[in-house]
Order: sequence, then C-alpha cells, then structure tokens
Amino acid sequence: MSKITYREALNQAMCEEMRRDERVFLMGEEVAEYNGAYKVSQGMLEKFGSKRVIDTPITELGFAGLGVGAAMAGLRPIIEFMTWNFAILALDQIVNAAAKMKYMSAGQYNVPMVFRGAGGSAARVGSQHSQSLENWLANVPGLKVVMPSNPADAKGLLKAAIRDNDTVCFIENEINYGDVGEVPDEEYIIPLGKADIKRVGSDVTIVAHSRMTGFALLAAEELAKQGIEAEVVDPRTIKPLDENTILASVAKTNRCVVAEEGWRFAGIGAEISARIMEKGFDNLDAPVARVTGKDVPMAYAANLERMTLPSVADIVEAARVVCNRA
Amino acid sequence: MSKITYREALNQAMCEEMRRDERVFLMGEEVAEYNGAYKVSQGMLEKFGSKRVIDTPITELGFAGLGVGAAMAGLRPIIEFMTWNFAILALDQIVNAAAKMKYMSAGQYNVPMVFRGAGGSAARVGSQHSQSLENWLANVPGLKVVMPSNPADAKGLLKAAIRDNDTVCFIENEINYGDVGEVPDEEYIIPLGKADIKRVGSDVTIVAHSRMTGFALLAAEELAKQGIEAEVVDPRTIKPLDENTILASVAKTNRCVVAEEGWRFAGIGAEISARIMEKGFDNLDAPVARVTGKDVPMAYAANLERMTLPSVADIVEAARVVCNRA
Amino acid sequence: MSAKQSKTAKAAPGLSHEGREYSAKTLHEMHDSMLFIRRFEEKAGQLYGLKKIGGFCHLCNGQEAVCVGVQHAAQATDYMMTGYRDHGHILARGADPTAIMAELLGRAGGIVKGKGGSMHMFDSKLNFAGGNGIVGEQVPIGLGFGFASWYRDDGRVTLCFMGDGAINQGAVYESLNMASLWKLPVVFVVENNQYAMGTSIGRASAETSLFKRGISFKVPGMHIDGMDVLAVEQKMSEAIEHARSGQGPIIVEVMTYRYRGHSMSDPATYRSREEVDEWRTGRDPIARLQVQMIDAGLATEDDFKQKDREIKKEVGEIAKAAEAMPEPDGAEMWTDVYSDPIEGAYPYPGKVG
Amino acid sequence: MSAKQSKTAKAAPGLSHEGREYSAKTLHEMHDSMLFIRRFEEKAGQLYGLKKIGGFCHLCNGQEAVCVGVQHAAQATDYMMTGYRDHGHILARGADPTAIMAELLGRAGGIVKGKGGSMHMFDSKLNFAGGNGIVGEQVPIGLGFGFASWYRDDGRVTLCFMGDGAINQGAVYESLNMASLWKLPVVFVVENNQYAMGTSIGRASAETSLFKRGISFKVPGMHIDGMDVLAVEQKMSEAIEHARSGQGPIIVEVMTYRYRGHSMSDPATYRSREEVDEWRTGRDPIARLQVQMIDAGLATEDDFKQKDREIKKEVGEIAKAAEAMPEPDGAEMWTDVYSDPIEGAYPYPGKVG
Ligand SMILES: Cc1ncc(C[n+]2csc(CCOP(=O)(O)OP(=O)(O)O)c2C)c(N)n1
Ligand SMILES: Cc1ncc(C[n+]2csc(CCOP(=O)(O)OP(=O)(O)O)c2C)c(N)n1
Ligand SMILES: [Mg+2]
Ligand SMILES: [Mg+2]
Repeated sequence: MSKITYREALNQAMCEEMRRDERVFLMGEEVAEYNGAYKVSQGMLEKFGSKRVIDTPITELGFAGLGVGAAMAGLRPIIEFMTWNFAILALDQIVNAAAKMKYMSAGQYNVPMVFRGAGGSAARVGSQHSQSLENWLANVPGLKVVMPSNPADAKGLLKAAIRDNDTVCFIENEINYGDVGEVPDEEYIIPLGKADIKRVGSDVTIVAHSRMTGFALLAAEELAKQGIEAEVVDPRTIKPLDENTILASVAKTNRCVVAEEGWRFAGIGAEISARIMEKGFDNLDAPVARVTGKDVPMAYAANLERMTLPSVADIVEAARVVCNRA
Repeated sequence: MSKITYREALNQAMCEEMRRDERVFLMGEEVAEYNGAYKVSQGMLEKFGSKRVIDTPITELGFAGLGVGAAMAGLRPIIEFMTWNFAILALDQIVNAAAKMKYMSAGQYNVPMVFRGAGGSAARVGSQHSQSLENWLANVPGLKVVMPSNPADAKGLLKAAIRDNDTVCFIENEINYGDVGEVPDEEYIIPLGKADIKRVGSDVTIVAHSRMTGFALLAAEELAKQGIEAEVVDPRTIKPLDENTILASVAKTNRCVVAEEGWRFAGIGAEISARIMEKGFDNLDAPVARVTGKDVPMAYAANLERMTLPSVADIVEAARVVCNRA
Repeated sequence: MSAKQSKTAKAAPGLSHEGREYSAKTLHEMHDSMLFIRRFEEKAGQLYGLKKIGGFCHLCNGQEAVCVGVQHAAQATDYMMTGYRDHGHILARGADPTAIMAELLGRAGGIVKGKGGSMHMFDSKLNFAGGNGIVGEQVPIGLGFGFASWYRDDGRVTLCFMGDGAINQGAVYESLNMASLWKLPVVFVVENNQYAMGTSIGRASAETSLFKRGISFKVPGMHIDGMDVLAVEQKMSEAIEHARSGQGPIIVEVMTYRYRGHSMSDPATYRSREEVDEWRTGRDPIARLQVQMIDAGLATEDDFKQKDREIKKEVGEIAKAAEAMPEPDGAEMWTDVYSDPIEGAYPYPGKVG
Repeated sequence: MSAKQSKTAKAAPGLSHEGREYSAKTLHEMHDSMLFIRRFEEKAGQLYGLKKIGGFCHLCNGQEAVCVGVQHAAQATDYMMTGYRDHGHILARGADPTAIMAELLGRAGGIVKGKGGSMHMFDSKLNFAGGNGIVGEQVPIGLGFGFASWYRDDGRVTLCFMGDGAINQGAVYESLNMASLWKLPVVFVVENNQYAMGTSIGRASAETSLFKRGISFKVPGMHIDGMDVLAVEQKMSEAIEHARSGQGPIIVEVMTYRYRGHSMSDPATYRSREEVDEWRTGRDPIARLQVQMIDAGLATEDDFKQKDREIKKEVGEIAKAAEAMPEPDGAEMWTDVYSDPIEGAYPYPGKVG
C-alpha cells in the first residue's frame, strides 16, 4: 500500500493502461503541455509523447465527437473535459452518438471510450461551473456512469472503465483531487457495477456517492456519538446501479437516506428512493429521505455556497428524522 | 367551444399572443416559409411577416442563444426546435444561460422566453429522434417545463408560457399534433403549475403526462371493465410540479402508477415516486409503480418500437399489480 | 448483383474525360450503380406509399453521381459516413441491397437488424460508418476516423459527407479547425443540393459557395459538378490524394439536386417546376453518362433499355425477398445496448427494471 | 470616482492621432480609466492572495487599452458582453467599482449581490450583459442582443467580446453566419492575448489571423494594435459605424497580452520571461499613452505619479469599503431563481422540497 492522492491515483490508472494498450490515448484541453488544468495528467506528455497526449482547441462538441469516431475506428480514447460543466456542449455526441451507436448499428460498431473530468461544484466557482450531470447521463441506456469517492476506488475504477468496451462517463470531483488515501501497490481493477460498503452499521443506511461519501462518513461518526449506527453505501457506479447491495443494507437497517450534491428533481436520490419503494417497500420503517443540493443555481458568496450544498449536518439531520430521533 | 387539433391550438395560442404583444416573435427551422415541419406555424409568416416569423439555418445552439440574448434585451422569443431531440445541441444555452441568468445577474436580467417543439418518440424515427428530455430540464432550477396532453391544454398553457416571465420549456408531442379536441372560443389561460384530474376514480391514481395521459385514460377504461376505478392525474406542468393534486389523489386511492414515455432511470416517475414516498408514505397501500420506456435506445422496426414504448396494457397491468389484482 | 457490380461490362476501349481514361468496364459499373440506386430509391418510395416503410425516408434521386463518383475514387479501406440520406452511399459502397431494403422494411435481415431504419445504415465490413439522424453529427465522428488513421498511420482517408444545411452547424467548424491544425486525412464532401428541407441555400447561408467555408481555417476547397459522375470521380481522386498525401483536409463542394421532396412527406412546393425540370431532365447524371457512352460506342440505347429492365426486375425481386423476411425477434430489443453488460446491476440487462 | 471618470481632466488642446483629434479631457479619461483598472486588478490579485477572494479570478492586466478603447468608441446605449475576464470591461463601462470589488469579495453590496463573483458581473443599467463562465457562451447571446436591435430598429450596436481560445467554439460560426445573413449590428471583438490558458494560439488555431475567421461567412475583419488605446478607439469607431450603418457584423481582432497567468492559480510557465517583458515593458498601453501625453505637453511625469498615488489610494479605500460590507443575507439564496414563482408547486419557492 502507498499513500497517494486521488489525482495521482487517476494519473497512475491512465499511465498503466496506456502502457498496456497502445490504442489508448488522452485528449482534452490543457492535458498535455500544461499537465492538466487540475494536474491529473501530470507528466503524461513526457511519458507518452504528443501523439498520445493531445491538447485540443476549446471545442468540446468537436473533440468529444472525435473520440466517438476514433473509438468506432478501433482506438480507446480517454476524452477529458476540463470539467463536466463544459460537457453540456458535447452532450449530443455523448448521448446521440456514443450511447446509441452500438444499438443503431446492431452491434457493428461499439464505442469503447472514457469521457472523464471533474463534476459537481468545486469551490466558489459560481453557477455555470457547479453542476452535477450524473442523473442525466445515468438516464441514458448505453452509457455507464462511474463516480469514485477515494483514491483507491479512483484508480481501480478508472482502469476498469478504460478496459470496458462501452462508453463510460467517469465523473471525478475537484475537491477530492488532493485527498490522500491508501492504494494497493500491485495492479488491481475494481469491477464496474459494484457498490462498496464504506462503513457497516445497523440503524440506518446512507447511500452517498462521490464527494458525498466522505460527508456521509463524517455524518456517521456524528450519528454514532448520538447512538445511531449508520451503514454507508457508496454505489461507485451510478449506472448500472448495484441495487442489491443497497437493498440488502436497507433490509437490514429498515431506514435510508440518500445524499447527493446535485439538484433534487429527478436526481439520483429520486431514482434510489423510487427503487427502494419498488423493491424494498416492506422493509422500510420510514420513508427514504433525500439530502440534495438546494433547488437554486450555485452562488459565489461563501455563505450562500455553503447553504446551497448539502452538508454533513444535513445528512445527520435526515438520518435522525428517518430514525424518528429528530 | 370549437373542435380543433392540438396543432391548431398551438398555432392559435402563438397568433393570439403575437397579436397582443409585439415583442413576441417565432424563430426556428422551417417555421416561416415551410409553415413548420409539423405545420404548427401554418400561416404565421403570412400573418406576421418575415420580421416576426423567422427561418433559421440548422444551428440549434446558435439560435437558442440568440433567443436568450433577445429575451435579455427585452423581447419575448418563441424558439422552436423542430424536435426536442435536436435541443440537446442547444442545452448549454438553455441550462447555463437561460436558466441561470437571472440568478447570476441577481435579477438584473431575466430570460422570458419559450423553447418549444415536439418531444418524445414520434413513430418509427429511430433512436436519435426518439428521446424524452423532460426529466433533464425539470432537474434544472430556473426552468419551467410544460407538457400539454390535449388541444385545450395546449392552447391555454402555451399562452401562459408566452406570458410567463421565466424560461419555459414547452414540450409537445408529435403523435398528438393531429388530435382533435374541444377548445373554448373565448380567450383563456391555463396557469402553469396546476395539474388536472382527467378522470375521477377511487381505486388507484395514474399520473401521466403528454401522450401518456391518453394512454392512461384508455387504461382507465379497461380497468373500469375489470372493476377498478382509476383516477387519472395529468400534471401538465412538470416543473414546478403540482404535487398537492397528486398527493391528494393518492391519499384518496392509496395506490399509484406513474407512466412516462422516457427512460426509467432518474425519470419523472422516479421523482414522483420519491416524492410520494416523502409526503404520502403513510397513505400508500402498495409501492408506487412506474411504467416507462424500456431501458434501450429506440429501434426502427415496428414490433421493437411497440415493445420499447410503454403501452396501455402496461399501465393496466401496473395498476392491477398495485391493486393486488395481478 | 449489388449496385456496384455490373453484369454487362464489356471489353470495349472506354473513353477519355479531361485527360483521364475510363475503361468500358468502369463506365458500365458506374452507370449500372447509378441506375440501380435510382430504381432502388423509386421502389423504396413506392413501398413507403404502401406504408410498408415507416418513419422518415430520404431518397437521393438525382444525387447518384455523387455517391457513385466518390465511391469509385475511394479505396475500399477508406472510411465513409454521412447523414440520414444514406441509401445511395451504402449501396454504392457495395452493401447487400436486400439487407438495405430489409432495413427499410424493418426486418430481421436488415443491414442493422431492423434497428436503424432508413437513417441509420451501417456496414462496418465495408468501412461504412453510418447513417446519422442528427444533422452534422457525422462530421466530428468523421474527424475521429481521420484521427485514428493519423494515429495508426494506416494510409486511409475518411470521406465525410454532409449537406448544404448541415454545413452551418458549429461542430463542422470545430472539426475543420482540428483537421487542419493536425493535418488529418479527411475529405469533407458537401452535397450541395441547394435545399435543406424547404430552405434554399441563400436563405440559410451567408456564404453560398460552400467550398469556401474552410478558408477561415486554411482548409482548401474544390467545386465539382455533381451531375457528372466522371467529374466527381476525377476531382474526388485529386481531393482524396491530397488528403492521403498528408497535406491535410479538403472541402469538396459537389453541386447536385434532389429530384424528390426532402423526405417522403414533403411535397416540395418551395421549388418551381422549371427549376426541378432543369436539373431532372437537363442535367440528369444517368442520362448524361448514357449519352457519353453511346457517343463513344460503348453501348446502344437499347442496351441501356435492356439494362434498365434487368435492374428493375432485380430490384423488384430484392423487395420481394426483403418483404418475405420476418420482423426482428422481440428479444433483439435488448441486445446491442452494452458490449459488457453487468449482470446483477440495475437496470438489468434485458429487463425493464 | 469610477474608472471612467477623471478628476484631473484638463482643458489643454489634446493631440491628434492618425488624423483623429483627442481632447486633453478624453485622453486623461482614457489614461485614468486604464490606470484605475490596472490598480484595481492588482488589488484584486492581492486580496485573492489573502484568500479574501475565492474561486476563479481572471485579471486583465495588460489588456486595459482594449476595454477602455472600445468603451470610448461605443455609445452608452450600445450593448456589451464578454467572458469571465470581465472586470476591466465593466469598470471601463462605468460601473461602481466598490460594487465590483464587493462582488469579488462575495458581499451583499456586490454588483450582483455576491451571487456571480469574478466571472459573472452584470450592470443592466449600463447595458453590460455579463460576465459568462462557459467559453464562447456570450457569442450567441450577443447575436441575440443584435437581433433585438434589428427587430426594434433602435440604432444600437452590440459589442460582443471573446478570446483567442473562445473563437474556436462552434457556436461562434453559427453566430457569424446568422449575423451576416441578417446583417445584424454586432461587432465581434476578439481579444487576442495569444493564449487560452496554457495553449498558445498556434497550437489551437489553424488560422491564427483571427480577423480572417469571418471570411467563410462574408464577415469582414479588422486588425488592431490592442496596446494602443488610441488605435483601439479609432478603429473600433469605424467598426461600430460599420455595424450601426446596417452593413452587418464585423470581426475586430485586437492584439493584446495578459501580463498575469490565466487565473490566479496559473504560474504561466508556458511563456518565456523575454516574451512577457517584450509586451509588459516594451508595449504597455498605459506607459505608451503617458509618453504621448507628455510629448504633447498635456501632463508631466509627476502629474502621472501623483495620479497613480491618488488612484492607488482610491482603490485601497474601495477595497476597505467593500470588505466592510456584510455577506449576503442567507435568504438571498432563494431569490432571483424565478420571476414568476408558482406558489404551492414543488419544489416550493424558497425551500428544498
Ligand atoms: C440537429 C438537427 N436539426 C434539425 C434536424 C431536422 N432536419 C433533418 S434533415 C434537415 C435538413 C438538412 O439539409 P441538408 O444538410 O442540406 O441535407 P439534405 O437533406 O439536403 O440531404 C433538417 C433540418 C435534424 N435531423 N437534426
Ligand atoms: C466551454 C468551456 N470550456 C473550457 C473552459 C475552461 N476555460 C476557461 S478559460 C479558458 C481559456 C480561454 O481562453 P481565451 O478565449 O483565449 O480567453 P482569455 O482567457 O485569454 O481571456 C478555458 C479553456 C470553460 N470555462 N468553458
Ligand atoms: Mg441539402
Ligand atoms: Mg486568450
């Protein structure tokens, strides 16, 4: 085990896979000479040269489509969006081309590629730079959506995503880039579609992904002090979703909170809540509660930003409510 | 009352509002000389001239943004997408500009405009032309999302949308364009944010919007033959959602099915189900069931298309399940 | 017989066009391919009228010389992709016409198993990569194929088609910039049939000489009479050579005309009878080649009449064979969504939820 | 004092530049406005270093002549919008600098109540319409303002700024086409500071003469030395006149340079010391105007030193006043989402759910 950052873990995953498979290349804005806007691709230009680590003009729709075509032609592109906010410009290629190509062509073409970059809100970057897209992407058949919450998961999941023969939307979190964690020294892959129980507990299940997993773990600590033992489930892959792990946890705890950074209406929490309704209704001792970003664009001011984002306290409070302790 | 088509109702709404307010104009592909790809704007060029009914090049992002700027400058644009499928190209202007502008500018600018066009799948037009976007749009604070299911609603809601001072995404349905219905002769407005009970019933609530409202009414007829009285609630406005009407119906029937044409994962059904969980849990005698499009892209072949779309039989079946009659 | 092959190729000497020699065999192939596409499209139109074909169906009558000329200039390994008006291109490329017709009819034996329909035709073995319904979507995708060739240095050229309407999409310029910057081997073929649905080019384009649309990105342009299959073949050969030699992308504007409406539901009242006639009878690419071949003594009018009867018969048989095919198996709804489906994760592969 | 007004304007005769006369008052205004922006940005940089400003903060040091020159060429009713590097533009336009500084600090008294921050500045009374964080997003929006002027025939011109990186976005070409087709009164001002973050223009642009980027759409272009405020004012006046007179849009490429990194977190190691020095000391727009004014006898070096002291003091006071302001009221989180909130519909205005 080594202690490395989430950023380094992503870098290692890409480097290892690029060494293993010369069809893999990395393309995006500032990924090469600048070593990545968030330094995720640090050193990669030097290692792999300018044919495999490529800076693009600021043309998200164009280079996303370039990735789709290159994948159809047999390469394995990693297309970096500086942040997923900018991927809204590229959504047509992701949704109408990448996701549907295999189906439209009846399997003649597949689109094995990774779209990756930072999602969610960073810090004080305002409304246009603070949006969660995982619910939109997870809505679309043909796409897989992966969101790691710590360095070890980031590395193992990104390697799996690069090897996967489908289009994977890999959503990182800028706030997590500097997080340090233990990562195995030997090569490993974390299969897509498997949730991970980050904390075992018996009183309430907290389902939380990406940055919210850390929030949920902090909330669980606080809840433990109050005599409530929370189980924290990190789906890791949002689509397809390892609902069995979630449902099994809820069958045990009979109570559930879902936390996400994004907006509430038709978000990931809505899906998980509806799904528990469908498959775990009789196990529920209380309605599933959602903790989400407030239904407003993100403001710049520090206090407004704090209020807009879900907090550890919000999760604690929701857990207390579903446990009838509020 | 006159009997007119859904298409004519929309046309009347636009003509009346353009006569009332000269800031209103209609822009989009083929809206003028061609009278609309689906003939919704039939005769409007002749009535209002080429300054107010404007054909565009095929550049969805560009003319969506043009609408945003024109609205900020004080006009009241109606921007037609030939279908909402093509609006994926324009989403950045809808989501990052139109929806957030008022907030970012702290109220200095608002974006009073309507984006409209046909949504959902039409008939046999394949995967790239058959997508429902209402859940994505409804996810975004700052937008309103309206989806009429019949001619009278189409007219009254579109007039309200044009007069509204916010950005309204108005999603029509191509299959419904030819539907005929009674429409009041005198001027009327249907306020946004109000659901409508299309059929009163006591045994199960079916929430269904757009084309699915018609399906739900047919399902209710079939259910009635089987002794199940369904109440059909048409939200009409998807965001913000008139949950009170839905919750009151569920409080009465204790059972609920939500039907939508779009994909299931984080769809409108997920939101409504999760919301009933939160606000109507104790009223539920059975878990809320979702009837949705299958989780696959849309195929062209007639039989596959039929199977992919939700059917009246699917709604009947789901209602029987939640009524313990399956 | 596919649209590309000919049964009647003769060992005659051929003819010379602007200094380029065409063998009789080649000329017959081109002619037969164009005529086959014409008759195929007419049959498709007929089946649409009978409601056996559904949805959108965009025919390419009048534009046959573009598909066929480009195909003859290209190598089999070159990549090709276009929009939704794709029957002619994939037929010219040599795909199985019965599978194409079956696709239009939504049958199991369709070239994409009935999943794509008229707008989404693919034949990966022939390097034909679609068939796209979103106007302009194939352009960045074509850039990506060109990128792959550059990356692998495989000597292939990508032939990326678009219409005079599609060329206004922003993604086209993003693609021209990258293709030019990195000197990718892509030929952007603009089929300028002068209308995008009901919008004539002058009503949608500030610069109507579309071959100039690359100037702002240092992409050279070329202009071709798309009603002359020999001109298309010849100039496209130059354009493809330009791209293959590493000089980067090029835009080729091919002037053409669609005889029919935009799609089957379009009465095309936005065009005058005279305009249509001028192109249809005055400049028809098939008639033109026939005259050239007759003048060169390569065939007689009767030969062509006989050929036409044969092709019509063949197309009729193809339609019958396609119609006789079953609809796709219902289980096909669930296939081809993922290459690596994940068992046990929701939504479950092959089930609603 | 705002960036636009000057206290020391003199009644001296002024100077003549390429045949155009500038009064001493105008020259002092231009100078003071540029210097004010320079000192304001430095203060912002300092407050960022102290972590009082957060998020992204893009300074425009070096580019002051663009903001100020354009502003002087424009009328007050003309519309203006730009990207995220917007402090200079809105200050030049005459917005309250205390409100701008308060915005950077995320205060209630910010020009957009602390909701937008550095990237999203607006002043609707001054017809300044943002402040956009998505690269290129303001371009179709600017087209829309131009459309509104055309629709109302109000004689206004829209000044739509973008960077040398932004100009590669596809939406720009969609906008150029429509603006040209309909002859909308828009001046597209390209601030070519030669870098988009760490990417030099030649690495991102196939055609690096950005004023040529409109050729493919028949949009004329013009090239200006953006380090010379008088050249900017003069040529922008021509460009604005072109647009106002109904001749349609025009692209103006203004050559400039940003002295600092892209944003506060960018060390800008991708540029050589020499290059930065060449621009910063060799071509600085403020120093240049000072020399011109001294040569013309409109001011002495001491006058400028005194002026600088005054401005620095003023900026210091502005920062203090802004810092003294409270954070926005928490209830502001819920305001400005909808103009017509719908009571009783979910999500409820002012509540999570
Ligand atoms: C993004 C998008 N916008 C609009 C449409 C609707 N549409 C389909 S074809 C077409 C016209 C395209 O014209 P052109 O590119 O000239 O091709 P042609 O039909 O002449 O072959 C339009 C507007 C679409 N399919 N996709
Ligand atoms: C659509 C989009 N892509 C990427 C970014 C990240 N980004 C912010 S500024 C910038 C560079 C823009 O450069 P340029 O247009 O030259 O303007 P300058 O910063 O030089 O003023 C990039 C890539 C963004 N904000 N939006
Ligand atoms: Mg055309
Ligand atoms: Mg720049």
